[in-house]
Amino acid sequence: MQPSLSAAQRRWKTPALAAFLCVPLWFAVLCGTATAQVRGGAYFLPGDAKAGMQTFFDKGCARCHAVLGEGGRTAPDLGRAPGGHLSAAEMVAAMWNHAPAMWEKMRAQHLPPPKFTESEMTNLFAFLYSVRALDEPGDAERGRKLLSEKRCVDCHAVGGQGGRAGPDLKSWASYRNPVSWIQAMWNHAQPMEALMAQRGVSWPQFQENDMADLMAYIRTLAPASKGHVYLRQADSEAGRRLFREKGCVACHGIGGAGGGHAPDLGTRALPRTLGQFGGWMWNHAPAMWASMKAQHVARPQFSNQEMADLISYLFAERYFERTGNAARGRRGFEEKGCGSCHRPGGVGLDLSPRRGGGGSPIPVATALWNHGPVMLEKMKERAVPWPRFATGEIADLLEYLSARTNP
Amino acid sequence: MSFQINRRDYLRLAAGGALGTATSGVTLKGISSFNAALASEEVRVPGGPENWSPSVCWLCPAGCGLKVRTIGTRAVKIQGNPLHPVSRGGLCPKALAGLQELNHPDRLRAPLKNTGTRKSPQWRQISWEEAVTTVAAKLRGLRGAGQAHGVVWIDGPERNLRSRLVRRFLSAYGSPNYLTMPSGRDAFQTAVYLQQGVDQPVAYDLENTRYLLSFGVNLLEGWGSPVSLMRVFGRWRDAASGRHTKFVQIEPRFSITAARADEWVSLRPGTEAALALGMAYVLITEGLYDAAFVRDRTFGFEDWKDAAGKAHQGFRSLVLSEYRLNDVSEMTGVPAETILRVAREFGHNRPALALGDHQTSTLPGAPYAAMAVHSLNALAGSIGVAGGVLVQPELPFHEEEASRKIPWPRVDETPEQIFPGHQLARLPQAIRSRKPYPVEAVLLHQANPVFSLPNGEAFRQALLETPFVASFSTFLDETAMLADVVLPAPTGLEQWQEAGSPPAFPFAVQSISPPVIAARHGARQAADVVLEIARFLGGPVAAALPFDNFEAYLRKSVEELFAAQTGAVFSTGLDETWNRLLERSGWWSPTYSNAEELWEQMKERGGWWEAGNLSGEWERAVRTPSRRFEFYSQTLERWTRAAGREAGDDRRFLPQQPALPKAAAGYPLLLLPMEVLPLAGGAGGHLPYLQQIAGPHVFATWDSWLEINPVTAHKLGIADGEKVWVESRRGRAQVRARLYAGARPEVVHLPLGYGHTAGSPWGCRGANPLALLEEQYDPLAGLPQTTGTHVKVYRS
Amino acid sequence: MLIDLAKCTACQACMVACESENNVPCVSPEEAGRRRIISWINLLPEIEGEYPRLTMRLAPVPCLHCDSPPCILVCPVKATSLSPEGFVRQTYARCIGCRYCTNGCPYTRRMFNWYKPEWPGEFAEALNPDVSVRPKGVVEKCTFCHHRLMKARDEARAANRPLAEGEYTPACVEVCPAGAMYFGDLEDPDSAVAQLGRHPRAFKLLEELGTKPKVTYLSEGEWSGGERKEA
Amino acid sequence: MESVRKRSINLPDAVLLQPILAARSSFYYVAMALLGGTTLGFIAYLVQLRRGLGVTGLNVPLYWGVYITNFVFFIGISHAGTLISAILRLCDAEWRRSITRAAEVITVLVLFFGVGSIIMDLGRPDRLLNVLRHPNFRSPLLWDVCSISVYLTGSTIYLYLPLIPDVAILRDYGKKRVWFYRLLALGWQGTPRQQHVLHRAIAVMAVMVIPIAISVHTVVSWVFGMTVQPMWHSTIFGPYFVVGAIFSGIASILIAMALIRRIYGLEDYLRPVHFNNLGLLLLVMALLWFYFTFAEYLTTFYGGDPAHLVVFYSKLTGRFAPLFWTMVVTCFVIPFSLLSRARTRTVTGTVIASISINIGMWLERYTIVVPTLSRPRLPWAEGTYSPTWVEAFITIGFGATFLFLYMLFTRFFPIVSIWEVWEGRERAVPEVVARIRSYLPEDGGEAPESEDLILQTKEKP
Repeated sequence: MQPSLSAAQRRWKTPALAAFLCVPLWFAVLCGTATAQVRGGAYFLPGDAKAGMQTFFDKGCARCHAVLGEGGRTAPDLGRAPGGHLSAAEMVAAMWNHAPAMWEKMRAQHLPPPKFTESEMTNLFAFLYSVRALDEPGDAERGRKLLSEKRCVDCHAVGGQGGRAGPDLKSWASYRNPVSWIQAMWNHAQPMEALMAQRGVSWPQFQENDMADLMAYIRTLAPASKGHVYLRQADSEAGRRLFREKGCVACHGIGGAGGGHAPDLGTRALPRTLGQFGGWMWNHAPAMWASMKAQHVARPQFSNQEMADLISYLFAERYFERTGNAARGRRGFEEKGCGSCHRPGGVGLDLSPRRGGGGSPIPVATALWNHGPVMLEKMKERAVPWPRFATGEIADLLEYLSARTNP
Repeated sequence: MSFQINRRDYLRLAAGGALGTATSGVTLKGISSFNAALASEEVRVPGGPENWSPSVCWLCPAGCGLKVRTIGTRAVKIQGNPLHPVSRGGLCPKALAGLQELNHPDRLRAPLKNTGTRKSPQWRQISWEEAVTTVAAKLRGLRGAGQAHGVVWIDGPERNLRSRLVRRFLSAYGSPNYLTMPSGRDAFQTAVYLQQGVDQPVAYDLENTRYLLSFGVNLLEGWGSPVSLMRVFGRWRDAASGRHTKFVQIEPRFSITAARADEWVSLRPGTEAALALGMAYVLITEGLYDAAFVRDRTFGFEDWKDAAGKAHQGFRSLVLSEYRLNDVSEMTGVPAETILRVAREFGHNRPALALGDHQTSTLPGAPYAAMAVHSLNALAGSIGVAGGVLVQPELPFHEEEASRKIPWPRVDETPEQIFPGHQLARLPQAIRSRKPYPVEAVLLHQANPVFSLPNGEAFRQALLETPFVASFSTFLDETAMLADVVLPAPTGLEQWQEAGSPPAFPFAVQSISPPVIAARHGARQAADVVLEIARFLGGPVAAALPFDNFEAYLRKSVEELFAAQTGAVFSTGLDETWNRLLERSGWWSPTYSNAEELWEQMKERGGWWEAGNLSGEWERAVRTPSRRFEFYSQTLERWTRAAGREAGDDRRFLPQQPALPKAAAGYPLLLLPMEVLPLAGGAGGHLPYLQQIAGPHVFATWDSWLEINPVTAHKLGIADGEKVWVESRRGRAQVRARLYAGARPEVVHLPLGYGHTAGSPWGCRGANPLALLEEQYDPLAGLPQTTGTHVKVYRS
Repeated sequence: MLIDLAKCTACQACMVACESENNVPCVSPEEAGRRRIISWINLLPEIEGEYPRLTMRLAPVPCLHCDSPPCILVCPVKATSLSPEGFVRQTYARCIGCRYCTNGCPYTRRMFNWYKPEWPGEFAEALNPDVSVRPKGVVEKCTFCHHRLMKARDEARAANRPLAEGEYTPACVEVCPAGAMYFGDLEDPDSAVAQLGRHPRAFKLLEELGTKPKVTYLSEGEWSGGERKEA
Repeated sequence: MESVRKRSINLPDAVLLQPILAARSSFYYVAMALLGGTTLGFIAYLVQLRRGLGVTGLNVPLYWGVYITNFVFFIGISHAGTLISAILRLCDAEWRRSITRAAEVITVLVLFFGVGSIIMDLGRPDRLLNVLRHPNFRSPLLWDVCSISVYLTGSTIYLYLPLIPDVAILRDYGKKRVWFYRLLALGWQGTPRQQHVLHRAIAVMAVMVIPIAISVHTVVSWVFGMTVQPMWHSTIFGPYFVVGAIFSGIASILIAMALIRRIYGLEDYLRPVHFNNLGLLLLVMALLWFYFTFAEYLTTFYGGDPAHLVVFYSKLTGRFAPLFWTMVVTCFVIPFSLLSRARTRTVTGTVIASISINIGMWLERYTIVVPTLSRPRLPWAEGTYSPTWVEAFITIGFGATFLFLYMLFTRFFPIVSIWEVWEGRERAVPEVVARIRSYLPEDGGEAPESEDLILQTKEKP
């Protein structure tokens, strides 16, 4: 067990969650039906995303919220908003900050706020987290423009028209998964880079949904004879193995553990979706290869599925916030006024170590839903404002709480 | 004389009273016991272990998912399989009546051999062994004599894997003649080929369309996949999401579909093409068409010059010059305001869709008319996009190439047509003229062309002349009556069932289900018999079909399905949402890890499908020479030249309103056969459930009816419910007249599916309108036409 | 029950589903010609206007299970009554066949067994053991598939849980391909039937007679001009 | 004829006993013919029992037809007797004396056929007793059961009471079945006390039987009126039916009287004045009937309820128009034209009117029962109904059996009340004179004999 992992696991105090850790689980993005095909070993993203979707629909979240267009339309689409990557802790923060306004709306519509068990909340988080990594079909028209803007067509033909230097992009049209593209680009990037350097073409940069749009356009060119190529649900455990075996770990760290030369792949600054991740990898590729060259590291080759496994591992890792700071958290706890109620003998639930307040995002989210409306009422009575948490603050707070409970 | 009452009197009184009481008691009791004795009361329904098994409906090409309840060995209820993507738990009345077909008293009980003559058959029950040997020996003899190509197989309801199996058998055996019953959709399919270059079945994304113009398509009465259409219809009108799709039905008769549509536009029969072009006129003059699409994706809109520099007329100038609004209004009898309004709505609401593929072809010169309708789709930019015309995705099975190329053409080719094709209706002519080669044997599988084709009588004559005829049939129907050997076929519940993607359904679907109950009366699945015949024939035929039974073949096919690495087993709505979310971003999350698991899950849930979205893939949708949608069909031009004919006027390659048939003197009324849902496809007349509900709008049960406008009827002195004669130049039939305000004054309608002459006596009611129709074929592709026959109607 | 006429396609699957579920006897063509067909749910056509300006409403009409049913009032032997769930039920074993109820029903939704029910050939094989076969000479009618309720309730009881919405639906509702029929507890204000029942398009058949039917219809309505209403 | 004379008894009005003492051979022929009719009906009913009500012409939605029409019709006729005789008795209408018995018998007998019609109509006659085992008192049909049984009891007693002295006569003077008459005579000896009791009893029964009779037909009408079906749901159905019942009842009495008079040669007892008086009564009822019919239809027409109007027009101009207008002609036009003029208010005239009325009243019942059912409120297919041979045979059987039983009654009991005729002769004339005197002013001088008075007033102009 890697140190980073055990650190992560230490945070899971609640027995219910401990039980979850024993349950073999799929990486959220790809967990599918999450039943068969478990190859043992410990997994890190807890919960069953599909069960989480069930919860999402059963508890009525889908009445107002949608995920990637599936569900209601009166509240933000949780698969899309906010735009950036959110870790579990940040999801709690987002929930927390918006909760009073949401409850207000629900009251207006006579919808009672649902209650959740911790396992339901775990699944719900798994669901939301994984869905947020999915790419949506891009804008084909924009993709078509990008192709010429980014000068792809200088070298690549698209459906027979365009440059001849690179392969016809139409041959990728049946690939439906951005990971397939990442893999293809990764494996073929070296000659391409050389050719581009030779032709004096600058390395194109792909922002946000550029990659998805590009794919969407290429997809419209799919030849009639071919079927669609999808990727099978990935295995993040295999991805973790690959991360080590292919030598990624030598340079890249995750959540501050390992690596060092290259960007930390556990950081939240990385893009939200897989397609964006692919674009990000592409953008950084020249720098990376330069660095690899300098360190005489061979460029690893990945199969489609290996790439999927690897990325699934990286996404699973980013579920947790690893930057929490107990000291900052303690400050926040006092400054935000949490401590005024949540203390021994206070009005709120005692969150002191002896009471076992819990330090993981899940119990906090569960408590938020189950007790939040009452708490909001009490706070209104006392004229205490509802605290808001900025990015990272919740992580600090959780770290602080868990540190207290687990010194 | 005593004035006193004496004791004897009292005794008498008492006795009388007692007797009276007793009698009255006895009478009441007596009536009761008498009644009970005369008609026994209780009908005891035996119980047994309850079971629900999935199955596939066999009563129309759609192949909806069934969930069959069995009690012991009895099937007691058919319900919809909620997991099935086509039907989603709903069903149409035909499917539900399947139980009556299963338990039908008139089913064949054993293989039959005709020991009499063809014209007056004498039926003798024979063993299965004898029956199969008879057929197989015949086939072996023919093959040995080099006559293998003279064997014809006519398939009734087309299925996917079973049809593949039969095709495989035929190609190994050496016959190119796998024929299927014609569909009215052929005309539109021809138009799609001419304009889009696609010869695969088209499908429509009706669920996402916002405006639907149906040119006479009986959308809710048995067209395509009825249940999925009804489901889509329900979704269009969901109270919660608002009614966002408008559905306009354009047809002469106020059909149930017209009644349920948002708007009904009545027009002169056969002028659909003119109306479509009139709407095109409005779209073009008002600039309401998708200009970008027309510019980038179509060919022949503007006038153009070919490579040789010759100027050609474009669609725009054709429409602007020949289909002006007022002319069209005149031609069609539709008020100009209506055309204008509907065309504007069509132009403003995207995606908009125009449907022109009648199940029962009712457009004379149909392919040209279908081209006119299809051109509206191009103007709306609705080709290959969500809510538009799509090409039905293919199922990932390998069509195996024939082990040796068969050097013979299909016997039903229509070489004299400009656009050559295959037409089952041609078969009688081919048999009787012995051209292109003599037909030695006809094998029919659940096909009854003698009843259900307009030239049924010709079929009858031709089959009388065919040396050998065998029929796989559940009933001794009109065609089976002409066979030498009849092999009883089981119903869908008694056999391995499978079905491919339903007609017009925009997703690839493969249903598979095991038999629900043991086959009745020893009936045997045709596919199994084919495999047995293959084994009997031995050699390359047996080698091409190395399967013990149909189940083994299905298993092998499922392996191919697994290898495709896409799609999912039928599942619940939640699973599907999940799959959809993943699929959109390119992930495939199967619930199975090998073909065996897939097989088990398909058997349990009913099948496999691929919910992937095909819209936006232009190359799938359009494969013409120009890679564009062709208003001006270059394909047709090419075929015309290939046929050695003068291309002549450009208008021959552009959509047009075909000439209308003229009424003959003395036959003032036009007869339009119509399809009703319970008897859709002309089948179902033998099932009481369906006979009871066939004509709800005129309260017709168990009998065909002539729909006639009350004004016309009044003129002819015909009262509602009166028996009348309908007479065409071909023949006459007696039917009951029903005064129906929805019939056009100059048109009368007869429902299809009535007037059997064999099979079950329940089906032998009413009149078969096809027997009245004059044989007509469209000039382009030789498609049989069922309109254009004029009749007179008089009291009997 | 609630029937959305805007969604109904007049396919009549409900009728066949009902007949097959409830062992409704098969009537011979001759008897059918004499209007002896028994059907618990029927399509009611209402055609108005003249060619080409026509409207046709085709409404499936089961027994409406009125809250104040005229049929119950007139039965001389209490052979028909309101069940605790509010269904109008018929006690076949008590009915004397006077057909007063059939005439009392303004909807003509009660049927009479003119003969001993018969199933030609092997049709009797398909009889449902959950539903009793009616003897001749009694009146029968739609039960809202009461036997299904009993079964669902037994199952729920065995699993020690309350009966959930959607666990029990009559055969007609279950089969409706267009999803035009809804079934649920009218007393639960959150049920789909109750919610849709408050829709402005909601109406009841012959409401003016004061029979208080439990079957609500939503009228056909009109195209909303292409605007999709947000849910 | 000779044998008849031989058996005659030497009593005043002995001719009234003739039918009892000896039967003509024609009696047996007629009886045979009638029993043949009964057999037909019986066979038809057996067929119906065996196969079910499907053998009738009934269908959906025409669940009721000839049987219910017969029921209403028979119950209507039953008002003939008891009600008429009770009213006449209470009014002391002296001319009633020779007709009451004939009327009362009709009532009692015909009631059985009314009830019988209902039984014929039942799908499950074997479960008839459920009416007693599980009565639903909210059902008008159960009210019917109650009121008809009360009426049957009441009218039987009412028939029986005035029969006692006649039975005693038969006991005393007759030769056959003396024991039978002795039993029924209940020891009648004509003592003043017995006479007093009898008169009291008859008077009480007469008073009681009138509301019962009215209730019976009101309740019968309520069977229809209590539903919400178009043109059944009417408030005037009660009186309308009662008027119709009395109307057809009187007509039936007239027919019965004419037959008795003819067959038994009782021209002396059933005189033209009886026919004249009943004819006048019939005329009044015809006008009343017309008034009610008119009111009923006019109200419907003005109400304008589409469901009602559909039925309305189907009767007035539609499929039922022939029946409807025949009914109007036979119930009103013919009787009115015959009865309104003294010249045609003869025996023949009234009998023709009566036959016409009975046909018309049957049609009236039919056009009440069938058109409403054929046009249900919801626009289902228009129902059509034509009775089958079973219904026809059962109806014929009922008619024949009724006539047979009526005939049989005349063979056992005097059809004209002997003692009442005697009483009329002995006591009524002075009583009437006294009564008429009591109407007149006291100081009018010497009053002439009543007959003279009438003659004089008539002759004056």
